[in-house]
Amino acid sequence: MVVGDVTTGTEVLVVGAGPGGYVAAIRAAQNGLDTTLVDRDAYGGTCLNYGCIPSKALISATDVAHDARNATEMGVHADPVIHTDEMQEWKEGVVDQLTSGVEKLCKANGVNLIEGEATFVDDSTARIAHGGEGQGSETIDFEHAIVATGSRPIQVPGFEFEHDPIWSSRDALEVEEPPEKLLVVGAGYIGMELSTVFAKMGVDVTVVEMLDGILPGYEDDVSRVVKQRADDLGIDFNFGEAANEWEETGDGVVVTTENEDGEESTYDADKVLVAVGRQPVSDSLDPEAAGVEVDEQGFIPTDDQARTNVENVFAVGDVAGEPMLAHKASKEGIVAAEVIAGEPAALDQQAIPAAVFTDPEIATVGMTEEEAEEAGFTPKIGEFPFRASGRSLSTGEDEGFVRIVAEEDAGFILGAQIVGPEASELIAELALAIEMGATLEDVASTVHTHPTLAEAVMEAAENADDQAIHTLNR
Amino acid sequence: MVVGDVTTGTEVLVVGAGPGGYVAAIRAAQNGLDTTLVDRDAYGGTCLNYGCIPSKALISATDVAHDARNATEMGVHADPVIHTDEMQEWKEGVVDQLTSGVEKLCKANGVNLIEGEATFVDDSTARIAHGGEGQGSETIDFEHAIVATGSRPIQVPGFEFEHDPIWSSRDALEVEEPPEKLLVVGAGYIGMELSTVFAKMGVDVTVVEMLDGILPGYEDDVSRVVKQRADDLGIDFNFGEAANEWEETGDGVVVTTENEDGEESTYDADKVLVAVGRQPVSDSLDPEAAGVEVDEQGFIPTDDQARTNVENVFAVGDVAGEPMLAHKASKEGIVAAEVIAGEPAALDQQAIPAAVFTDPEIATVGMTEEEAEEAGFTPKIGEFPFRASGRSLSTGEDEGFVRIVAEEDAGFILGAQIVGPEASELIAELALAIEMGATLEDVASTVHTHPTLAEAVMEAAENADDQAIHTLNR
Amino acid sequence: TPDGRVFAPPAARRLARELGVDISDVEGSGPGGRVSEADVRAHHEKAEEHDETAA
Ligand SMILES: Cc1cc2nc3c(=O)[nH]c(=O)nc-3n(C[C@H](O)[C@H](O)[C@H](O)COP(=O)(O)OP(=O)(O)OC[C@H]3O[C@@H](n4cnc5c(N)ncnc54)[C@H](O)[C@@H]3O)c2cc1C
Ligand SMILES: Cc1cc2nc3c(=O)[nH]c(=O)nc-3n(C[C@H](O)[C@H](O)[C@H](O)COP(=O)(O)OP(=O)(O)OC[C@H]3O[C@@H](n4cnc5c(N)ncnc54)[C@H](O)[C@@H]3O)c2cc1C
Repeated sequence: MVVGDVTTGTEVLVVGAGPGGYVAAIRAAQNGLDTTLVDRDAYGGTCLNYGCIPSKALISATDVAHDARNATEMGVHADPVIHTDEMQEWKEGVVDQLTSGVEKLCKANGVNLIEGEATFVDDSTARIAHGGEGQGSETIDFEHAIVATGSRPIQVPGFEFEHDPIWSSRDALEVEEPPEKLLVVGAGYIGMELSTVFAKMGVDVTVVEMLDGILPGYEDDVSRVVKQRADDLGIDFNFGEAANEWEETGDGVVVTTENEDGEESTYDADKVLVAVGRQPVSDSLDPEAAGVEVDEQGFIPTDDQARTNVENVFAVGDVAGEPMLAHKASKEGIVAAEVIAGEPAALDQQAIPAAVFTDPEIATVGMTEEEAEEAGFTPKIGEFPFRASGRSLSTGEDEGFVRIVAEEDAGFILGAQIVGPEASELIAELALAIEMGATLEDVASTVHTHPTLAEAVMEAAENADDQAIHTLNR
Repeated sequence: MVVGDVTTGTEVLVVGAGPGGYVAAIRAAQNGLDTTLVDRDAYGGTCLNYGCIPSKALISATDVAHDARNATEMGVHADPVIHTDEMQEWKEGVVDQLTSGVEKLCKANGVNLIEGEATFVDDSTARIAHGGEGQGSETIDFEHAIVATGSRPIQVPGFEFEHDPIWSSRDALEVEEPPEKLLVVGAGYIGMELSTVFAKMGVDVTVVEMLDGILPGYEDDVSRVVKQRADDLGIDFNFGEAANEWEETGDGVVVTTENEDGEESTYDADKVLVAVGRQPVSDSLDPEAAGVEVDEQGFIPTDDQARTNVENVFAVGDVAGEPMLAHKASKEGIVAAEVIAGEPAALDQQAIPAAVFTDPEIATVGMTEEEAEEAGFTPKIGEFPFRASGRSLSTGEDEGFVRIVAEEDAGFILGAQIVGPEASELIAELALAIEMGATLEDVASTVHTHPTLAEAVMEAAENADDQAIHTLNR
Repeated sequence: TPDGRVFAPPAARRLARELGVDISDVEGSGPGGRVSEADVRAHHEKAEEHDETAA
């Protein structure tokens, strides 16, 4: 395909090369469709460049230092020093390896790649403006389009990211020299993950959150385990306060917050990380020009085939609504690509797992007990605490638990909540269980390797039927 | 129940309090049976006291030191020092917590506990000799017996464990001061796990193995990954050699080995760990007195209800045959207890997973490609290398792969082999997949959290159908 | 089930779409009425036979 100031054509135009878009493009090409993927910034989108991957890299690296520093009980004495510049270099290497991998995979699968910003002209044409001065633009005709333009961080009025001491998560992930004092506005998953990273780097971290606890949306006994560990790390929490304004002082800033009653508090800090959520990027593409509806929040509504109100235009990933998660984006991308290829695909998954990479991790899938009740089920609950797990104790990570929610009649598994070591990995078995329509008995009868954390999943299933071996059944 | 020099009675007598026996006893009691558990040594058996748990504790603790020592690339600089005595103390604490937990769980479930050595008198009576002088003995009548007497390490002639410099795995796990030079005889899983622990402690480790590679029974490309890492750790391997004799020198020993051609080699060492396999403990109980058959190797043959040739006598765990694994012992224990309680239980599992806790870990379940062929299937293979996983790269652990073996027609999953980070946990999803009769499509369609290692399982399933996103499909 | 949920593995759900079968009409032979691929196929065949006899 010739890229220039000419009109070209493609069967599938994918806009945005994040985990929604690049996965859609690869699968479309695998299905024999002539596919073009355009991005104005970088292969891999937010996730690989400024999100999932860099955050997890810093979490792992600071964990190595933290674990070594706290292993005297195990007989390991170390006084690790962190060189943030080297850590950044390593992280960049990881990101580069993955983003160049994405580029290679796209090419190997025959996807046409274009760098530039796409805007819809109508429902079968887009204009692509190439970055940089005098780079020109091109027009591209498409049979189908997949919008995968992602999301951006929400700004707090007065705390716009262009001011140097005010950081977005992206700025925080790129820091070469950690500040002495960091104020984090927002205790959602991004705020909590990054607070933990900086606390483990030795930064004095204070968190301000409008709501009355961390990680809204998670059950109290789940988030409590993470809050406890964060307290132990020395993170200082202030709930029920909204960031109001900030002001430069001699060598840093002072931030003023206000609570419900209008009472103000002030916090000194060197930098302020604002992590109060993300909002869809639908404006960049002018979806209306193609007749694509956008809702009040900026999301593009889609059906269970990832299709928008316009027959040949699909939307996937963060721009298509909650949950704004990379694997949800990829799943939608795959379904959109298969639907376009004429396959009987649909977003028919029973559950989308989610993980928070705090210390310890949280991972959930499907329904909570409350949600199961609301859906009309009579829930049956099984739990297993990691402190009763041989594997947990033998790794020195024994906080948290596995909870399984099932329905009473046949014991079908409806959901699970895990907080504890490797929660993000352990949830995979339960996601499969839910998709398969597995029962408590199915999970309980499956032989689980000893000693592993996964045994806790089996024991939680047994516990629901009063048959756990390593915990008392209630 | 009165314990003394009188005859008492019990519905179920369980001999041996390892993961086979104590689990059987708890489940029998949960099913309302009057149950008595007897052990001559310690609650938790080999596994909790001298096997799975202490080995995994030392692996975790030395890993923390090793990871910190090798994290300069990540920007973490540390020079950890290991205090083996403290490490032992911590490990003992973990073991104590778990073994006292087992005791409590038995009591809480109403299991009667007796310390002593049991011997069958006939098929409904056993004599229990209490340890220590003048402790006497008692006779116990049983309706059903479950033999769970476990296994012991095989001795190499001339290298009996009573000689101080000759270590069993148990001796090795209890070492307060690591030797400078350790010779390990045997490169099976116990030899390899412990060689890794000692190498990470800074010990100069040499391995001598009769066969021509490490970890017999695992496929070459699986064990190669572990061998490579072991080489990097400085472990020196010598294959095709059998340990012949040893002799004390001034400050250590010299061991002579012989190869097939009768050529001798000699090795200096401070200690010699002999880890050449384990053999069943069936002699301790005099099974013949109850009419229970024992095979030539000392195993007690059982049927799919864990029943021996004698109607009311069951055998579970290592004494009942391969695979000699804790979770296989527990599964058999549960089935025996349920069968005695009149439940329709059976050892009907499709597959028993197994893990080796080397660096990196290996975990397998079900059939290899070769085994699938031998069983008459046309196998379909899917693979995913960890170096293409975002989670692997972002933790700095990117060696190894996931392989899934399925049958061609419907894509039913038959087996899986994983070598790499957290392999022991990742195998759980595949064990459930096999038990559920899941297909490649079922695993591939299940949404897997990003970024996790478990995504590699999904991608391996996709790869088998030429649909992987993050690796080239063959 | 209360929320109209059908318990069936992904492969069975996909097969139902492929054959144009509404999976909530299928009687499941698995535990608790879990629907398998074979159940979907059987339902489809029965429906086709029925269509043929009707026609
Ligand atoms: C700090 C942080 C940590 C996170 N951690 C996780 C995690 O651990 N797990 C997880 O699941 N999710 C995580 N997320 C969320 C995850 O990054 C997003 O859900 C995911 O990136 C969404 O993918 P997407 O393809 O929809 O959009 P994006 O990844 O945002 O990609 C959109 C792409 O579209 C391009 N684009 C936009 N408009 C145009 C246009 N008009 N023309 C051309 N190109 C355009 C952009 O340049 C961008 O590359 C994290 C996010 C952040 C910020
Ligand atoms: C170093 C090492 C590491 C290991 N790591 C793992 C691992 O990671 N994962 C895994 O699955 N397996 C592992 N194993 C194997 C595991 O320990 C065994 O498979 C497991 O312990 C078998 O359980 P069991 O109940 O059959 O027997 P055991 O655990 O051996 O228990 C048998 C018990 O019976 C008692 N007994 C014997 N005879 C009598 C008698 N006549 N009267 C009264 N009591 C008696 C003994 O005192 C003992 O307590 C490891 C083994 C070793 C040595």
